[in-house]
Amino acid sequence: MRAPTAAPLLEVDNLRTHFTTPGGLVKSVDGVSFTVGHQETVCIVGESGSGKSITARSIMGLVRRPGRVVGGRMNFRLRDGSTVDLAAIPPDSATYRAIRGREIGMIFQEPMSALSPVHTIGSQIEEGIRLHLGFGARAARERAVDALEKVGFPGARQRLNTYPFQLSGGLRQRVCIAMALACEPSLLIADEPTTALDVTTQANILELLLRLQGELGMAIVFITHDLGVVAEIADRVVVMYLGQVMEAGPASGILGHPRHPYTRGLLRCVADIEGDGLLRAIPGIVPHPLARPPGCPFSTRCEEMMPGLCDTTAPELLAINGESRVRCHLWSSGQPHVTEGAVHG
Amino acid sequence: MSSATDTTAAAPAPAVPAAIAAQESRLAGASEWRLIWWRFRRHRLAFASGIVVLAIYVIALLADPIAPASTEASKPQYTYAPPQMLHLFRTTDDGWRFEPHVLGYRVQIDPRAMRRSFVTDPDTVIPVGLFVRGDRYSFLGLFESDLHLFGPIEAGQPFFLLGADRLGRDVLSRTIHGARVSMSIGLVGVLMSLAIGVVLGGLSGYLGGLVDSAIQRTIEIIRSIPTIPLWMGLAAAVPLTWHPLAVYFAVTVILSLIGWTTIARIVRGKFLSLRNEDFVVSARLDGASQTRIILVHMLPSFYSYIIAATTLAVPTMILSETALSFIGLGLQPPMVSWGVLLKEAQNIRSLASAPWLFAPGVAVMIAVLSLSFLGDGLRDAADPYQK
Amino acid sequence: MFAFIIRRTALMVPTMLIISAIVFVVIQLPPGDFLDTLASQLASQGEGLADSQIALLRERYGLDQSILVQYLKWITNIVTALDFGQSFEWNKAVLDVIAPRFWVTLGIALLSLALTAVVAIPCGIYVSLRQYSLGDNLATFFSFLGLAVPNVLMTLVLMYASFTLFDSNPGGLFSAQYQDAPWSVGRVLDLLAHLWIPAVVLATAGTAEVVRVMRATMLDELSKPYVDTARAKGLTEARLTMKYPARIAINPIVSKLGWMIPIIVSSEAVVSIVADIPTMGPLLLRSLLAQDMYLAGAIILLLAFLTVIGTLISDILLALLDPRIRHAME
Amino acid sequence: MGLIRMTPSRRSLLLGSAAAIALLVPHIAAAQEAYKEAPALAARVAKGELPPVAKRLPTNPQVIKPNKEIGRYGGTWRATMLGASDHWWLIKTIAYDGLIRYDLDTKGYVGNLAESFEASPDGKEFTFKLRDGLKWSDGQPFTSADIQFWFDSVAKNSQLTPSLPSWLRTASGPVEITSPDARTVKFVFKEPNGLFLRNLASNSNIGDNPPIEGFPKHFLAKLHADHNPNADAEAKAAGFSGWVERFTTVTGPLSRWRFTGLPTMQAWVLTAPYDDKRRVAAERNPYYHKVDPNGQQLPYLDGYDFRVVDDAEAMVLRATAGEIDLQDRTLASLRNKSVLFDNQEKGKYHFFEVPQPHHNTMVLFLNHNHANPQKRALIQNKDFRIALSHAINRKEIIDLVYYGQGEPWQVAPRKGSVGYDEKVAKQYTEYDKAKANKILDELKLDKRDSAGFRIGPDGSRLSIIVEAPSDFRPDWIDVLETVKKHWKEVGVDLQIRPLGRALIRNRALANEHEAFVFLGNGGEDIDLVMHPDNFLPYDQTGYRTFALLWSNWFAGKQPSEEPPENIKRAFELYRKVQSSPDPKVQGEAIKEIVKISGDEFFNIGISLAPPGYGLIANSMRNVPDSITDIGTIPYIGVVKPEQFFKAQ
Repeated sequence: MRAPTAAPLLEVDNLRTHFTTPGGLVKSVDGVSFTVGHQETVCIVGESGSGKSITARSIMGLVRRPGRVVGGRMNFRLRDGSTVDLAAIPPDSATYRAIRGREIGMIFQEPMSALSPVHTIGSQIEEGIRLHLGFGARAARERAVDALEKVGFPGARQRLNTYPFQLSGGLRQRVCIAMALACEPSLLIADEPTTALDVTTQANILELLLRLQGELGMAIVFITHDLGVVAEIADRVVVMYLGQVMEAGPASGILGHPRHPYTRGLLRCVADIEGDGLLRAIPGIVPHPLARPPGCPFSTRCEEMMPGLCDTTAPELLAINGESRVRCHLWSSGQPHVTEGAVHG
Repeated sequence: MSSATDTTAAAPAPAVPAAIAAQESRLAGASEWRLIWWRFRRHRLAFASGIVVLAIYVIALLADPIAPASTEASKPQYTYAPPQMLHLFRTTDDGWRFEPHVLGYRVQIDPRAMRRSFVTDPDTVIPVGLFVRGDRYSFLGLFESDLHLFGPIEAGQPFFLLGADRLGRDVLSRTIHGARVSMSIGLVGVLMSLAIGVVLGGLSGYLGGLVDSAIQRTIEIIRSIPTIPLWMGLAAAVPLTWHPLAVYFAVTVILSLIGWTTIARIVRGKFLSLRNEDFVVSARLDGASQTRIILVHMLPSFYSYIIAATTLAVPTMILSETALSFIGLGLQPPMVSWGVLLKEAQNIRSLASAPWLFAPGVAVMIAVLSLSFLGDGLRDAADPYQK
Repeated sequence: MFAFIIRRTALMVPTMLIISAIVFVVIQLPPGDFLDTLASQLASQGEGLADSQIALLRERYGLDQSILVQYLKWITNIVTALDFGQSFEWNKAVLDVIAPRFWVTLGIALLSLALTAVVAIPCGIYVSLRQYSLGDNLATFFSFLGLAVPNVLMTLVLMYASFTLFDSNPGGLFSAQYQDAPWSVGRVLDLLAHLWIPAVVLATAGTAEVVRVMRATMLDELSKPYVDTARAKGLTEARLTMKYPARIAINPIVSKLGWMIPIIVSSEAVVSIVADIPTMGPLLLRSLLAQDMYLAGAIILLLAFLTVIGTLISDILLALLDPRIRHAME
Repeated sequence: MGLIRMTPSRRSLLLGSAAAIALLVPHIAAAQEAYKEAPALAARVAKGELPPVAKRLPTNPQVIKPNKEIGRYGGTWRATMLGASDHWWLIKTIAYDGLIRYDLDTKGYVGNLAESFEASPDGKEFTFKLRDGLKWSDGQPFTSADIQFWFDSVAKNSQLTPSLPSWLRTASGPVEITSPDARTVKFVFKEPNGLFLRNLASNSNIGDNPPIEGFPKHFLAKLHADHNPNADAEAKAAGFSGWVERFTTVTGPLSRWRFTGLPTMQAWVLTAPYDDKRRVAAERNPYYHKVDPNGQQLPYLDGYDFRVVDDAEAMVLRATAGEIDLQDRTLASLRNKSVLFDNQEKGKYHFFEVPQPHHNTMVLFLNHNHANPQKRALIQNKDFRIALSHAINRKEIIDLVYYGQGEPWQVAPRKGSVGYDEKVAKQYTEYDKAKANKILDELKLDKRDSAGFRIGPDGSRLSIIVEAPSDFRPDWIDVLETVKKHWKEVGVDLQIRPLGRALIRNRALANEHEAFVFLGNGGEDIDLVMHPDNFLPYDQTGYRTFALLWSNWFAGKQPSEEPPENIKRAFELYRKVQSSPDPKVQGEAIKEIVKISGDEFFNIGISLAPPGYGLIANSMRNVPDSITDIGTIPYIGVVKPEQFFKAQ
């Protein structure tokens, strides 16, 4: 995990992506900010419905109707050094399409159906290459073989003409990765790529991603709900809940001594080999998006909820000792707020 | 390892808006049919079509009282009479008042052109009302009556909202009576075809292998059997004393024995794709018998196809009735059905000077359209995979 | 794949034989035979056909033998000498009667298939992209309208309209001056001017089905993740829709393609009668009503052959289009 | 028959000029060089393809007096035909030239291919003198050998003709035909044959009236085994099963229209045959033997072009588009009259009248030999039939279905026919419900069931099942529906069964029928003599068989039953009509048959058949305003289509 270089590759500032549904306006992403440095791995973690996938899709401009990016800025530094605000460009415009696949690659959760069942894996990989790099058929084919070998796909040249349904989940995910990285983008967005895989394949894929990050010098935005994965690969972590960032900061800080009660709750859910083996879940369920609790969104499930404060006024996201930020009244003055009980370190 | 499980000590969930909570709890408890009904209701177009279909069947059932005149009531002086406008208000010297009426005709016979020409006669006013006395009929064989929903207050007056045909019979009444035959005569045949189709299609799709190829080849053989000679042969084999309607009914039932091929092929295709779905494999692993798997596990997952196929088989039944009448098989005059009425209207003479004779054609269109939309809506509503 | 084709073609022979036997018996089902129809037709024109005359003709046409003998003679002639027998009505070899009409029928069938494809497939795709929009409802309405209007009625109305509005008489295949003219651009245009009505009428019936199937499969496919993968590659919306979901949604349409030709041929009879086009439909209908046995039998055998071939072609097309099925076949 | 029948034009010419033979000679001589021919033929003569017109015409060509004016050459006769077997139209319009022809003006027979003919006083011998120099359409001479070839090799050959047509036979044996010389043909019968000339002038599209002048020996001999030993082998090589099949296909009454190339004596030679190319066309016959008074070789029209359609509606479209020159068949229906009437200007046509020979719009035949004895007794009861007749309101039917045209009429010949009898025509046509009810009550049919219908002799509802053709004369179903309403008011339940014609015929010939409807044949003399089957129970066609067992008794077939005396008397009279050559004797016999039929009141008639109509283009000339549809005679052929012509 390297220190971030000077200017960040991607700077997301107060991103808002809302969905107009028959039941009312759903604010899936409600003012999310974070930065991604060059060759840095940022993990966005949270329960389902926290808006982490929508955030990833918003960056890639893949938000489906009736969702739309309604506010905020997403400054992204292109290869040629210039910076562009992704939030300002219409998703279906030519400029955005030139970025997708060329500057930013993306892989998805279900390898089972992430590839077209009726096209060969070769043709699906070559498509991006020919589109962005203007290669001829032969050159694109070579580039595809090269990409597959880079992702450790056995016997790449011979199996270019095989179909996805002939491959295992892990191999299909490797094809997806090869496809996303074929044009050597500077940022890879991975939306829970390993959730559907068994543990050993998951480990191989994570190890592969780190290796590729090193070789290609690319940044990774890794969406997951699995803190174990975060621990393994994350340089920095962003914890989201109900469309907002609860806590963000370097992985070591967040995992070592989580400040926000929600982060602490999540960490308690991870089975600790040495621990007493008793898993303790966070009580209650994630509120319905149309029924956001007043004040702090987590107030309804927070064991340290301070009545009168947490359930009335929403805490601000405040910076703490430089790199970390937390959104909790416990830390509202920037210092650990001592409660009657123990300091939650 | 998401933490969606409840625990006892949880603080009370906030007051989620009543409507949503209520809906979610009801959804959880509702049976599949109720689910289908709710989703169907949301499909506005299909719901409206459902109402239209229901209305057609009610009219067909109560044809006698609803139709202003009986099918045989022919009035020589009104052959090919054009439709009369229904006026709701009458302007008399003391202002206008609500009095629904139609205007009478002035008739001249032109023997050289073999027709009667009609001019609306503004001074003969024929008052019209609801629940009037008219031609006698036996209501579903239960009792005799001459009460009609609407019609001329003074019985016997010319009342042709949709004009008259070549024997001076009211086209509206005959179209209404035609509905009774066209919408029902083929139903048993259609249902039988469906039953056979689902069973054979299911077996063919589920068992595969030899059974599948045998059934597919049988389908190919059956599909190439010409129905026309069957019609001619069966219609001639039936004894003369049978009423023509009974003959038509019997033949449609017999023909349903070869009418199941289309639905069988659809069901087979669906079964093939469902066969190796996880829930089927697991049901097999649980030791469920094959018939139980087919009926309990697989069938519910495509009620939508069966429902849609049923509702879409009815329009095909109606349309084939009209085609059969056109080539001179099936129902013939003096029977009254949409097919027969259309056969009599489908000529240049009617198109040129009596276009109102095509009212049954419009009725066929409305029936087929609403049934198609209903079928489509039901398919979407009953499809568990539909979002 | 090749083995599959061989097996299916081999299987075709018994199927065709069984079909020919059943069809031969079914055609004879109605009471009496061709000579009775001829006699009754003449009798209603005030002509009596002497019994001796009927007996002679019956013996010459072989109608006096048992059905089995007739069938065996008929089948052996077909198998050995490709001789489908004589048409009683036309006094000509059956093949000579069918041949010219077959090409016109094929022409109309392909024309209406093309019309259906050109109209229904894009409409099906559009409708799935704009679900529940005005466009969706309108397109579905018009495609169902095509299904809802009885073919005979629509043909008649179109014929009459083109007669009163454009003053062109659309009946028949060619207008008078092109009747025997050599093939030229003018003649082709004239042919199309006469064929557009049956083609449109037949196409409307097919459109409703295709639009509905396309819409349903497209809706399923559009929600699949591989569509997002394609978007993530930077493809334009139009390009990715056509290349991926539409490609898969085409499969059920193509699989039904094989069956379309026999369906169109049997449903175009009434349309061609009204539009007065010399296709196989009216010929089949006429020969069945008049029990011109060998002619009817030959046409139905041809249709059966088209159905069997059609099923095979659609299965092959499906395998070509969908690797999963092709894979399952090995 | 007596003396040689003179063509009217020649007699008036002779009487008019009152000159001696001398004057006659230059006429013939002058006419010879002065013959003119159609421009198309003149061109072919110039190219040497054809001999000059004088050589093509017989020495004494038949001079045809045009109906109105001398015509000009050019133009084709356009019309439409329906479906695959509409030969009736061809045979009645363009295949009418036989040895003799029926002449409308004199209502008698005149020589045609025969220059003259003579019948012996006893009606057994008929001698015909062919025109000298007659030629087939391919230029070969037409002589008595061609007639003899037909008789010896075709008529008498049991393989080709299983049994000689009925009109060439008498009770005691078939006709003998001899050709004393190239231009003379003698027909000798063992008994007088009263209907011979009438049949000779008739034609039909089936074996009964073969076109005996349509068998060119020079063309057909090589197809015939008697004349060409390897005819059989050649036939098989050409794909036929044998020479018999090939010969009958080429010369068959229907199948001869399926091919071109057979030489003919008609005005036009087939160029596009009646196969499924949907067009029957012909060009003028260069050797046609007729000229107009100015010496112009006929026909005026270049040819005909009949398009074959599959649906009658296509005919209406073509008519209104002005593509029809002269046609009545199928197109001129009751239903189409108003749309055709409205489009007269657009189609540039007008109408001509086609008086029907039928005496009735519809006749209700009841089965007097009904299989069920109780029903048979009831039907055979004359009062029952009288009651049914009185119950029908014929005035309403005439107004409703036939637009007020016609008058109530029973099964009886028309006015002007020899058999006309006012009483028989009008008996029991008064609409009198009370009388009908009274009669039915007296017949002990007074008990009624819940729906108001009378109870029949077998205890069930008194119903009559009437079979009506579903594919012929749609107006009959309308008439039956109205009669059903009328009979319901007197408690009789009429059940209508619409069936295909073939099925009705099969049931009738198996005596499974109860009642059916059909045309009222035999309204005019010409038709009455040939079709007296409305007036006596003899009918083998299956279409007017209202007493099969009696009919079989007369025809000597089984199953049969001896008819009552009155009917036997009628059968005797019918045999007399068939045999006696003397029209007066025939007339008396017909009168008595009609009287018996009136007394018996076998069947119930509805109304006098109103005249039909036909369509004729404004440019067609020399076509009479009324063409009577006379049954077996080529009714359009007899108005001499060869002198039709098209104005500019």
